Order: sequence, then C-alpha cells, then structure tokens
Amino acid sequence: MNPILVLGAGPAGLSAAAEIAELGAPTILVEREAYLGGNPKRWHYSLLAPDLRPSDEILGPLIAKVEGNPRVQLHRSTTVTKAERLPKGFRITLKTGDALETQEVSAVVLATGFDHFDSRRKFEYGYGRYPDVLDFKELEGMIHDDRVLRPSDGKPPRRIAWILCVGSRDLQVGNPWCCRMGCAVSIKQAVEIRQKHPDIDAYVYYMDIRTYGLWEDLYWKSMQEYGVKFIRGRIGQVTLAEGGSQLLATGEDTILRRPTEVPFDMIVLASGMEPGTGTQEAAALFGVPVGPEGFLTPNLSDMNPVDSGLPGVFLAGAATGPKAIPDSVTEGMGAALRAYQYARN
Amino acid sequence: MSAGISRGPTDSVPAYYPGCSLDGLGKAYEVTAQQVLHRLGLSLDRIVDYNCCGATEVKNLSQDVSVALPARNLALARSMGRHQVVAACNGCVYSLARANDAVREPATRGRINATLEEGGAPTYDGEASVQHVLEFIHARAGPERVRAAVRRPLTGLTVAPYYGCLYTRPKRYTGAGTTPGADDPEHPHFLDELLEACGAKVLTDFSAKTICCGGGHALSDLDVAVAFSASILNEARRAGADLVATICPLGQINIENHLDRIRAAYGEEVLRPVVYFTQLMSLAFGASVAEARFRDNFSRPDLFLRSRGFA
Amino acid sequence: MLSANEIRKVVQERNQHQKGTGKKVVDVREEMERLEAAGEIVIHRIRPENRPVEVSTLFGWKKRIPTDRLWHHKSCGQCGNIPGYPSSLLWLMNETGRTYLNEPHQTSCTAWNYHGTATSNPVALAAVAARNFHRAFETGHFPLIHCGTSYGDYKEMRKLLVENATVRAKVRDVLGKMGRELVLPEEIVHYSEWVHVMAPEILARQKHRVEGVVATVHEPCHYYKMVPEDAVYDESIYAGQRPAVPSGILMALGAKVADYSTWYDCCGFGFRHILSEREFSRSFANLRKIRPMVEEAHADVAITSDTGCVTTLDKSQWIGKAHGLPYMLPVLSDVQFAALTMGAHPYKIAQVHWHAASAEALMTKMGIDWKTAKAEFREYLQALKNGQAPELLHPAHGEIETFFAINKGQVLPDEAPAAPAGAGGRSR
Amino acid sequence: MPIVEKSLVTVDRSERLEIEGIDVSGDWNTFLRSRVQTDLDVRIVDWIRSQPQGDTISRCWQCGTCTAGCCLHTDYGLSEFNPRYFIYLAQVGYEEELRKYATTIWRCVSCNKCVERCPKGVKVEEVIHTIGSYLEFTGGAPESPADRFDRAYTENLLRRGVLDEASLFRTYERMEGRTMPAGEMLKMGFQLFRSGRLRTGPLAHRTRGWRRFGNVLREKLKEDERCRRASLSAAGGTGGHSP
Amino acid sequence: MTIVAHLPQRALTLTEEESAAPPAMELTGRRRASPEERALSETIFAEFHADPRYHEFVLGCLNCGECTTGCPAARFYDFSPREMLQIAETGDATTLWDALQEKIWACCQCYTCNMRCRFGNDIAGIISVMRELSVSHGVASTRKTLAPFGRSLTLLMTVGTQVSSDMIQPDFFRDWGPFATGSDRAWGVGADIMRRAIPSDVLQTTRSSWEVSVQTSLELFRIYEETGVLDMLRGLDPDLTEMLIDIIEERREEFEEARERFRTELEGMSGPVATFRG
Repeated sequence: MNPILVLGAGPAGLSAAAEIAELGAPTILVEREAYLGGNPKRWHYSLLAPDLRPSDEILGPLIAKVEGNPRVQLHRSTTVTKAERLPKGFRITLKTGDALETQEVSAVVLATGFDHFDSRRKFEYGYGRYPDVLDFKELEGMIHDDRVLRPSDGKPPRRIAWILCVGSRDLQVGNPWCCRMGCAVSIKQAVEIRQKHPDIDAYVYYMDIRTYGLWEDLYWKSMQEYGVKFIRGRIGQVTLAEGGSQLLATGEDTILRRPTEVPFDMIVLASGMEPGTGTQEAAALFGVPVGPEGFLTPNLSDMNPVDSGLPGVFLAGAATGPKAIPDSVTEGMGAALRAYQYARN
Repeated sequence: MSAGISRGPTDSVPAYYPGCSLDGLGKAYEVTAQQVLHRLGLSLDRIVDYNCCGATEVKNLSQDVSVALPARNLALARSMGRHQVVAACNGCVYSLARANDAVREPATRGRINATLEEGGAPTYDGEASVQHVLEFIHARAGPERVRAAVRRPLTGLTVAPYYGCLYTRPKRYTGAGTTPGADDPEHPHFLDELLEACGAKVLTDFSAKTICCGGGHALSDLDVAVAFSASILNEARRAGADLVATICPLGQINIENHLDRIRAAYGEEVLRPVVYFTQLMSLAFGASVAEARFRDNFSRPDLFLRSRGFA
Repeated sequence: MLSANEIRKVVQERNQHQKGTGKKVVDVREEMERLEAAGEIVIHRIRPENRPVEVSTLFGWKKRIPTDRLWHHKSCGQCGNIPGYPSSLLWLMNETGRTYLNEPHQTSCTAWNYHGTATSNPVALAAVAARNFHRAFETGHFPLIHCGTSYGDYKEMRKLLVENATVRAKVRDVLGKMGRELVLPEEIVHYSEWVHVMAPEILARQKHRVEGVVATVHEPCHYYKMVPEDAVYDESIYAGQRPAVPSGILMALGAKVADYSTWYDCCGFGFRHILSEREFSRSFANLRKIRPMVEEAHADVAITSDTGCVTTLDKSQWIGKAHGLPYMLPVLSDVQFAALTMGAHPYKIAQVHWHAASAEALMTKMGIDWKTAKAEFREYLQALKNGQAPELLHPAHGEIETFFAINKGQVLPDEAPAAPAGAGGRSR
Repeated sequence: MPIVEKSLVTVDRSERLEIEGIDVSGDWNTFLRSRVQTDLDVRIVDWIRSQPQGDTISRCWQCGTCTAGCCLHTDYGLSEFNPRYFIYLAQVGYEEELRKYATTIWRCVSCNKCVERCPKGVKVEEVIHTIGSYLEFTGGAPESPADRFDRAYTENLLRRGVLDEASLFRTYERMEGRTMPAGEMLKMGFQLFRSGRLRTGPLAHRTRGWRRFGNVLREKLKEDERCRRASLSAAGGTGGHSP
Repeated sequence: MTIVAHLPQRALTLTEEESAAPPAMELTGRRRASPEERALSETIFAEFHADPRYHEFVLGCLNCGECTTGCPAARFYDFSPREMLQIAETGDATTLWDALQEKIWACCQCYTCNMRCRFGNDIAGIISVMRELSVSHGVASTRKTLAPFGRSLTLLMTVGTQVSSDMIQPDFFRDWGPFATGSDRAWGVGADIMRRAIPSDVLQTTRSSWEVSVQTSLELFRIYEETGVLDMLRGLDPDLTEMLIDIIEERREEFEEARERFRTELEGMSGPVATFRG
C-alpha cells in the first residue's frame, strides 16, 4: 500500500497522521513551516479555551506521536507542487528548498488550516499604526511568556479592551462568517490576565457572545469570578487619546444607546479565521471545490464532513471552516479513518 | 437552584411565628387562622418571644441585622425543638426563608450566631424550614378535609384570590415550584383549591394573583401604592369578583389604607371588600360574620356579606 | 501585506460571490455601455478634446478626468455665500488655458434641499440631474461638478437611472416633454479631481512657497461616503486608505498635511441643521473638527473640497468664543488655496473676505502681500460703486444666449409672503 | 433658531451675551452638550460585589428577564425604572448616567419577581437596593422617601423587638411633613380601638429580653453602615462625598 | 400583563379608544396619539414597507453600533442610526410614528453610517424615505420642523438654487460674526456692490445664487409637477404651494409672450429653446 499524504501539520494534520500510523499504514506528513503544530505553535498560544489547559499539553503528545514514528515520513519546510491523479491515489511532487521529490500516495488528507485575519485590513482600528493595538494572537504570546506589557512604552497596562469580530461577520472586509473562537479566546485571555493581574481592568466589546455549548461556562465564570466587564456594542474606530499615550476607542454602547469614547492602555483585536495560505493551492492541486468564503467544501458537509466527494481526497480541520482544536483533532481522526479505508480497498 | 429547599423533618406541631402584623393590625387574620386550624384539627405552637423579622426594609440598611432578626426567631423555634416554622405573613415567610438562605454559608452563620449569642439569644443551626400557613393548611388538611369541615358553603360568592408577591417569591428562598408542599411560583393555586372547597366560586384565572400591591411603599410612594392597590381591585372588578381574598396581611392593610385615595382617583365602583382567606374559611366552617371579625376590615365586608344573607 | 487597493479588490471579488446580503458592487459604466447599445440612453463620452487624465478609484478601477472643454455645474451654496470658491476655479482654468462654459441654463442638483427637508424624491432628483446632464451634452462641454453633494447625488442618480428601469422610463418621459433626452456622462467628475490631475500645471505656475504651512484636510462626506467606488484613491496618498483629493494637491504644493483624530467625521453641516439648527452645526464643527485640527495638528489652515464643509467649518467658529473656543482657523477650499499659491488676487479672485475666519495670517505665512491687495480691492469697490464695469474672468454669458435667458426683475418675487421666515430666521 | 429636537438635546448657553458688539444672547450662542459616554469606573461594581446584598451583580448577562416582569416598568409604565439597565450601568461603571436615576431607583417595590425569574440567580432586588445605597453614600443625594421609611421602620422595631405600627405611621408621616386630618385619624383610631388593635405606645407589644438584643443590633447597624461607607472610601470613592 | 395600565380614569367602562390605546399612557403622562394620528401612522407604516427602497436599503442588523460611532448627530442628539435601522427593521406603526416626530430630523445625511456598516445597509437612505413620507403626509411636527425653510424652498422651486447671498442677513446669522457675509461692515459698500465685485457675471446676482434662465426654471418646475414633488410640498405647506404655482403661471405666460415676440429669431430651431450657439 502506498503511503497516505497528510497536508498540514496543525492539530488536524497531526492527529490524522498519528491515527493513520496507528492503523498501521505509512504516512507522509508535509508541512510548509519548519515546525509542527500549526497556528497554535506559531503564535505561542497560551492556555486553551475552555478548559484552560496549556496548548503544549494538547499539541505536545500529538507531535510526539508523529515525531520518531517509523511509519510517519516527516517533511518540514516542504510544499506539494504537483499532484497527478493515478488510478488510485496521486503522484505528488514535494519541494523542500530547491530539492524536488516525487512520491506515489494512495490517498490524501488536506488539513491546510486557517490564517488569522490580518487586522491591518480593518483600517479604522489602526493596527500596525498604533503599537498598543494588538492582535489577540500576539497577546497569546505575551500571556504565554507572562509579559503583558504595552509595546509602546513597556509599561503594564491598567485597562485593556477586547474588540470581538475583527475580520469576522463583516462585509466591509468580505468575511461574513463567524470565527467561532473569538469570543471564547478573548474571554479566556481576559480571565488569564485577571487571574495574574487583578489590577488590570478587562472590558470586552461584543455584539453577541458565542461561547456555544459547554463553553458558556467560561463566559459565566469570567463575569462572576474574574470580574471581566462586557460592553455591548462594537468599537468603530481607534484613535490616539489626548496626550497620545492612550488609545481612544469610539463606539456605541448599544445598551446605553449612546456613543462611547473611552481611553484604554491596550486594545486587543479578536481577529477572525480566514482560509489558510495552503488552502487555495491545495484546492487547485487536488481539484477540491472552494466555497464562497474560500474554505474547502466537503461534498456532504452535514453527513460526512471529512469527505471531499472526490476519490481519495479527504478534508480535516479549519481548512473547511473555522474550527476549535478539539474539533480539528476529531476531524483529523475521521479523515484518517476514511483515507485508510479508501487506501486499503 | 432547581434542587429545591430541603425541608428537613416535619413536626406534628410546628412552631408558629405570628409576626407583628398578626399581632397588630391583622388581628382578624390571626384569630380566624386559629379558628380554621382548630376546626381542621391542626395545631401550631406559638413562638412566644418572637421579634419582628425586619421584612424587606432592614436588609437595605444592613445584611447582618436583616439576617439576625429572623434568625433569632428561627433559633427560638429550634430551641422549642421544632424543625418547622409556619408564618402567616408573606413578608415574614420571605425574611425567614432569606435568613435560612444566608446562613447556609458557614461564614455568615458564624457571624450571625455570634450576634445572637451576644444578644442573649440561642444560636441557630440553620435547620428550621419555613412554610406559609396556606401551604401548611393545604399540605396537612388539603381541600378534601376542608370540604368535609364546611358547615355553610360560600355559595354565591365570587372570590378573587390574591396571593401577593412574597408568598412564593423568590423561589430561591421559598423553594416554590421545586420543593414538595410548596406552591407554584408563577401560578399559585392552593388558595383557589381551599376556597373552592369552601363552596365559593373562585376566579382561578384572576390575573392579579401575584402582582405587587405596592405595600413596600405603602407610605413612602403613595402614587405607586395607590395605583397598584387599585389595580388589584380593578382586576377583581373586571373579572366579576364580589370580594378579594388574600393571604398577605401587608396587601390587605395596604389596600384598605388607601381606600379613600383609590375611591378619589378611580371611583367608588372599583372598590371591593378585601378579606383574609381564613376569615372566609372560618365563615364557611360556621362562624358568624362577627366571629370571623369581618367588622375589623375597613372595606367593611361585614356589610356586604350580610347583604348576601350571611349572618 | 496587501495594498489598500488590492485588499479592496479581494473584498469586492469575494462579495460578488457572497451568499445572502453581500452587496455586489457593479461597475455602473459597464451597464451604461449595455444600455446605450440597447438604445436606452446616450453616453456623454469624454473626447480627446477634453484632454482626459487617468486616475484610479476605490477598487482600483480606472477613471478618466477630463481637463478641458468643461461645463461648470455650479454649487448653490458656493455661489450664494462663498463666491471666491467658483471664481478661483474659473481663474485657475483661465491661467492653465482651459476652455469652459459658465452659463445660466442649469439648476442646482436640489440635493441640499432633499437631504435637508426631504421635499423631493429620487425620481425628481434623477430628472433634475438628467436635465443638467443633457444641457451639458448639448453644449458639447463635459460637466464638472463643483459641489460635493451634487457630486454624490449625481453619482447616486446615475446609478439609479442605470439600475432602475422604472425610474429610467419616468425620467425619459419627463425629459421628453421638454424636448430633451436621457444622457448620462461617462464619468461624474468633481472639480477637486480636476484640481488633482492638474497638479503638475498648477505646480509649474506656483508663485508662493507653502512648505511652512500646516494644513489639515477635511474630507467631504458626500465625496466618498456616497457611491464610494467613484471616489479617487491613490496608493501614494495615505497608502490608499483615504481619498486622494483634496490632500494630493496640498502635498504636491508642498504644504505639510497634518493628520488629526477626527478626520473621518462629518463637518456638522447637516443640510437642515446649518440653516435651522445651527446649535448643532456649530457645536460639532467647533468641538469635533476645529479643536482637534488646532490642538492636535496645530494647523494654519483647514482645507476641504465642498461647499457645505467650508461654510460650516468657517462660519461656525466665531461664536466659539462664547464657549472658550477662540480658534478662528482659516478654512479654504483646495482650489482657493491653489489659486492663492499661484498668485491669484486674494480679494478679487479668491474673495477671502466672504470667509468669517480671517485668512490674513495664513497669507502672511504664504508670503502674500495681502495688505496691498486689500487696498486695491477697496479702491476697486469704490470704482464699482461709481459705475465702473466689473472685471470679468470670461466673456459675459449674454453673448452665448438668447434674450430671455435672464430676466432679473422676475426671477424671484420680491418677498415671499407665505414663507414664515427667512432661511435660518427666527421662527418664534 | 428653534431647537426642534428639544427633547433630544441638552444645552449650554448664556442668556445674556454680547461679543464684539453683537448681541448673541440665548439661542445665538447655544452649544449642545455632548452625549458621549467617556467614563468607565470599576469601583462601582467592585463595591457592590463586596456587599452581601450585591454580590450576585456580576452574574448579570443583560437578558432583560427582570425588566420584562418588573411591575414598575411594565405595569406601572415607569419606563425609566429598568433594573437590567441599572445593573448594566453599575457593572460597566457609567457613574454619571447611573446618578441620573438616583431619584428613580428607590421606587422599587421589592416584589421580587425579578429575583424569582432571573435565569442566572442575580438577586436583582437586593442588587438594586445596593446600587441605591451606593448612590446615596457617594452622591450626597437627598435621602429618598424609601430610605427614610427603611430607617424609621428599623428604628421602630429595634425599640421593642416588634413593630408599633401606629407609631411608625405617625413617625413616618411626620418625617414626610404630612399630617392625617384629625377627623380621619379619630375615625381610624376608633375602629382600631374597638377591635382591640390599637396597641401603641405603652400598650404596644414588647419582646421579652429585647433590650440586650436590640442594643447589639443597634451597634451592629451602626458598625455596618460605617463599614459600608469606609469600604467605599477605601475603594477610592468616585468623586462623591459622604453626606 | 400590564394590569396597572388597565386602570380606568374614573370611568369604569373602557371606551373603544381606551382599550385600543397603547398601554401605560395614563400613568406616565405621555401624550397619547389621537385616533387620526394613529390612522395616519398606520398608513405611513404601510407605505414605508411598500416602498421599493425598503428592501434595498434595509438588509439586517447585528446591532454592532459601528454606524453610531461616526454619527455626528448621535454625539449631541438622543439619536442613533442603529436605532433608526432597528425601527425600520423591527418597529411597528407606533415606533415609526414616534421616530418621525423628532428623530429623523436629527440625521445629518452625511452617510458615515453607510460607509461604516458591515452589513451593507443604507441607513441614511432609509431615514430619507421616512422623511419623505412625513413630508408628503404633512405630519404636523414635520411641518413645524420645516417651517423655517419657506424662503429656501421658494428659491429652490422657482430657480433651482437653495441659498442666495441676500438670505445671509447679518441679523439672521448673528452667530456667524461680523464678517461672515462678506458684507458692507468691513468694506463700506452695499451687498450689491460686493456681488458686482465677483469676477463672473453669472454670479453677480444677489437674489439667487447665480442667474438662471427663465426657460430653465420653467423646466425645473415641470419636473416638480411631473414627479410629485409639488404634491409633497402641498402636504407640507399648501399656501406656499399655491403661491409658487401663481408665480410660475405668470412666468409661463411671460415666457410664451416673449417666445411670440421673438418668433422670428427662434424660427427653424427645434428642441430646446436655449441652445448653445457658441
């Protein structure tokens, strides 16, 4: 049996590769970056919502399962440049640096993941212009390293605001979908900061809170136990406050029904999820249809979300839409199983 | 919250907490309640040296005082060896139950017991459950035994049952809806059943059953108190009631206290006699209009009842 | 990092495929071609003799700005109370050797009234626009819109006429009754776009250096917030994140264009408010615009490119003194400023005396000898009083018109008896 | 110039003003006052959370169930009485806006429907009263009739352990500067006396051994109030001052 | 259950009007709409939803409030574009009616809300639709609001401009200070001379912003007649409308007479009279 190709080594890809190996089949795991772990690794995610466990605790074992596994052929800093359909599977060309390598694979799992929305595209928030306007992925790193300080002057902030739905649910930037994670992750960050620095006031500007299912607990606790404040209404623009040392967040408090203009020391943007860099390429290489949002589309998303509908091509994780890590891991397993079944028959 | 309030063991003769109202302006309530309990073969043991429960007022000034006041009464009941305290006033039921809720927290209980000790009162172990006298009658006797005890059915009387706010509310304290023997928090019906058993026509869909009478502001916010009292009477009128039967002494007093104002603002036609439910039960059990102390009520139900042939 | 234009292109493409509420922005010019082919409309095309210059707009689309043989579509507010605004533009055209037509066969766009009192409707607005479009067409001159609101309104109306067959039919019917047909200009062109593309020629004639001048720009809302895809953007100006006009000309002239936090805000004109609710206009203009311009950006002058904005920002300042806001920051249009740098007479041409906030300090900074000019102007006024004929920038329009174009005595009734009060008059 | 939207604005103006020889009195110099909310003060909610009656405030998620059932808001039509809104203002820390309701918030009739229905276990009624206390303690706002009644009531019961209703009635009416017409008073007194209910003054009930307990509670009450106010100033107050 | 609101004021039987009235009015002292106003509000509500622009402008709302962020009116008025969109989207006849009384007039029509809206709503546009309706139905408060516009409406209807220099009288614009009108104060000559000093003859008119040919003004009036604007104006101010019709009628006659007198000159010309001949 030819090996099964897994494209992308984020939570979904890692889980798929580990599972295929577990089933006893050979796997080729291809990752564009030099490291394994995808976005969580890239941005040094701190604790993960909703259970507040360190991301390393989840990713660590997954990475360990593929690293040094004789059935998993690891290709870091590698992309797939060509895929020819065979009667069964594909002949693929791998490119590492300048080196090209051709292999035959019996099935493919596409786990190309997502990219965080580039907040510079939301001009009115001044991300990239004002150093104290952060993207929440950067704050993740700061929390991870326990150095929550204002980039502008290195001082600890007194008052932080989170703006939800940046680059999500917004036709202005062309992303009308919900990123699913923004609420939970922002609230989690606020909780982490309040835990460690109770003197920092945390405000979350929201339209709706979508801590769906059991994640609601995080939202409730953040209010009751950690005193995170929620202001309904979005910030429409961020400018420098008088004196220039603080940021002025202007918006409407839709409960107060009045415009608000409040100075903050730091503003955190909950940047949404967009189709990953590799997604378009993968779609083109393997002929998987892409939906209007730019994510890969399963054939029957409600019946079998990991089947592309094309023989031998399976999908997992945030490549098909915004997804949480546990869901991505689960989909990785599902896709692995389907790919294995296909490859074996 | 959905677990309900643990009621603990029941007493054959629970402690009875009269509260200031029943010893004061609501004397008719107390007298007729005793008559009714007696006829139904139920008895209660009065807490002799009770003190005011603090109602809804004291808590606005001090949490600890507002818990210590009812806690002293509960402690007295416990020192009488009782697990159950029955009160006839909605406000008392609320305060006592609220104290129970507060002392569930060990720190609070410690603080309250220190206060009790300092004041020379027995300490409270948090083990007394609180019940409204209506619930008590309903649970111990029930409509069947009431029906059996009726000597003179209240035939021809259309009664609007008025429960008031704090009888069931909030269920967090009273356990309404989730505790066996407690009434429904949104649609209470125990009074309906008892009065029906007495032969009266009860307006079970009376829309003002649990609305507030404004009694909390009986003196301090006359506009609200008058409007709310009037609205209860007006709803009774709209529903075709002859009189309003209540289980809440504050409600009764509040409405009656404002009769002149209600008359002036909304006209004579809105007015209806307002009686304690035990007065009606007592009447049904054979007491005379005088014995059931209908003359005590400012709204003069005695005149009305005599006009309907009740002696 | 994508450039602003690239981002907008991505968004535009994605929105075109968006399910649900995504509004697909269609290039109305393509639709116009289709309609013309179907014989429904006539396109007033920009011809070589209009000497067009190409610029790019919000989505990176190209827009051609004609620079010659233009039909001035005037602005009622400008002509009414800041006449130095159109005068400077005409002067600039004379100086740069452009031909144009400034004639009485036009109405205003009537959109000020519509946005102020709503005593109109889209069909009427479209018909008014189309009447003016046709008039320009029959003169063989390309319309150049002086006013930001007219520009916004005409963009909207052109879009409406293209997209809505019912309105189109109604308007064609109305026009037919007055012997006109439905003509839509290939581009709706704002005068500030003309100034923008004329920058090299203006620069070549610049007399006064303005390096020392700090200017703050107020971007007129109706220029870019209505039908945004028609506004001019340039990747070299604010990284393409804000409209390129009128900032571009100031940058080209060498003025320091200073940023301030409320650049995105409206001026407070409010259409209705500037006449009957000036409490609002003055509060907004002073507190949200002038104060930040002065205190954050330390501006010497506020530059804008619309009638209403000049009016509001300028005239509202004086009363600020009553509330501790004694700024009196000069407010000029881009074209007045450009004309001044080219040596236009500050009073005869730029007519700065119509402005409430004095521009004298600014002119000193620009090296303009306004004192002499002022004395000249005073003499000129006396001469006019003594019956001297006025100096005109162009031949008197009577020569191009039939006799009853003007009938001064009867244009307006002397008084309007039914009107309760004058515009902005006290009604109590 | 007319301000047509009179009900939509608040204004700053000088009734008499002349600038550079021009009379610009009244409308001519009127400026509108900004409605923009600029302050957020966590100290309000911190204090309320620290009070046993207010500790549930942070659970509120603004669903509005409380207001939907509020008899003052819904039945009485006092639309500015909005418990959900009061909680929000306190939660987020809009002190100035909250203070506008100082004269409304005490009108809560304590019917507890809000507490009954709150899906998150906020003791709304108690929280509302705590917010009221906050406003009273910090704002130097005049004591509300409800506060006066609470005090009169508590005073009254602390005297004998049980309430002397007639005396409470008299005391409170006096506090409010109201007097019952003599005729009415006599009529009522007679009816109460006849039915054996007029037990006031020396005739009133008294709880045995109350003196000691009452004194302890009195001290407790004073101590509590002192603590509440102290915790407020320890929290930095919010610019207000104790009356 | 709004029980208190059911309380009668002395009268025990509710009149038909009372029972149909929106609740809670007696106690709060808010003015209750008269039956005529209620009927009108229903008509306006129906017309509002029937307007073809309704579905084009109102798409949906996340209640994010970004529209309000940049709204100038919201800074000073108890007004927010979000609220207006909510009224448009979910309001009933009463809420729409209430909005027509004051709030629609607070809007500055600056279109900042449209530019900000992440849902693509046309909020300024839908407010215009509301305004149009209240104008054409002559809503009393609208008539009051627009009362000061008699002069500019006259100018607009007769020559198609809106503001002329003789309208900026120092006494009506005291807040603009002594030099706002470019006037005689500083220069010692009258307003007519100040206008003469403008270097374009078309602009030298004091009574209109620029000179407008008679033919053009008649064409404009024709447009108003044909497109229903005159009817709208009639709803707003019938007297003004009649006066304008008289003015225009007179002018038409003069125009026809002039056309007759200069027939020879015009002979052979087709289409519009005022043709460019340069």
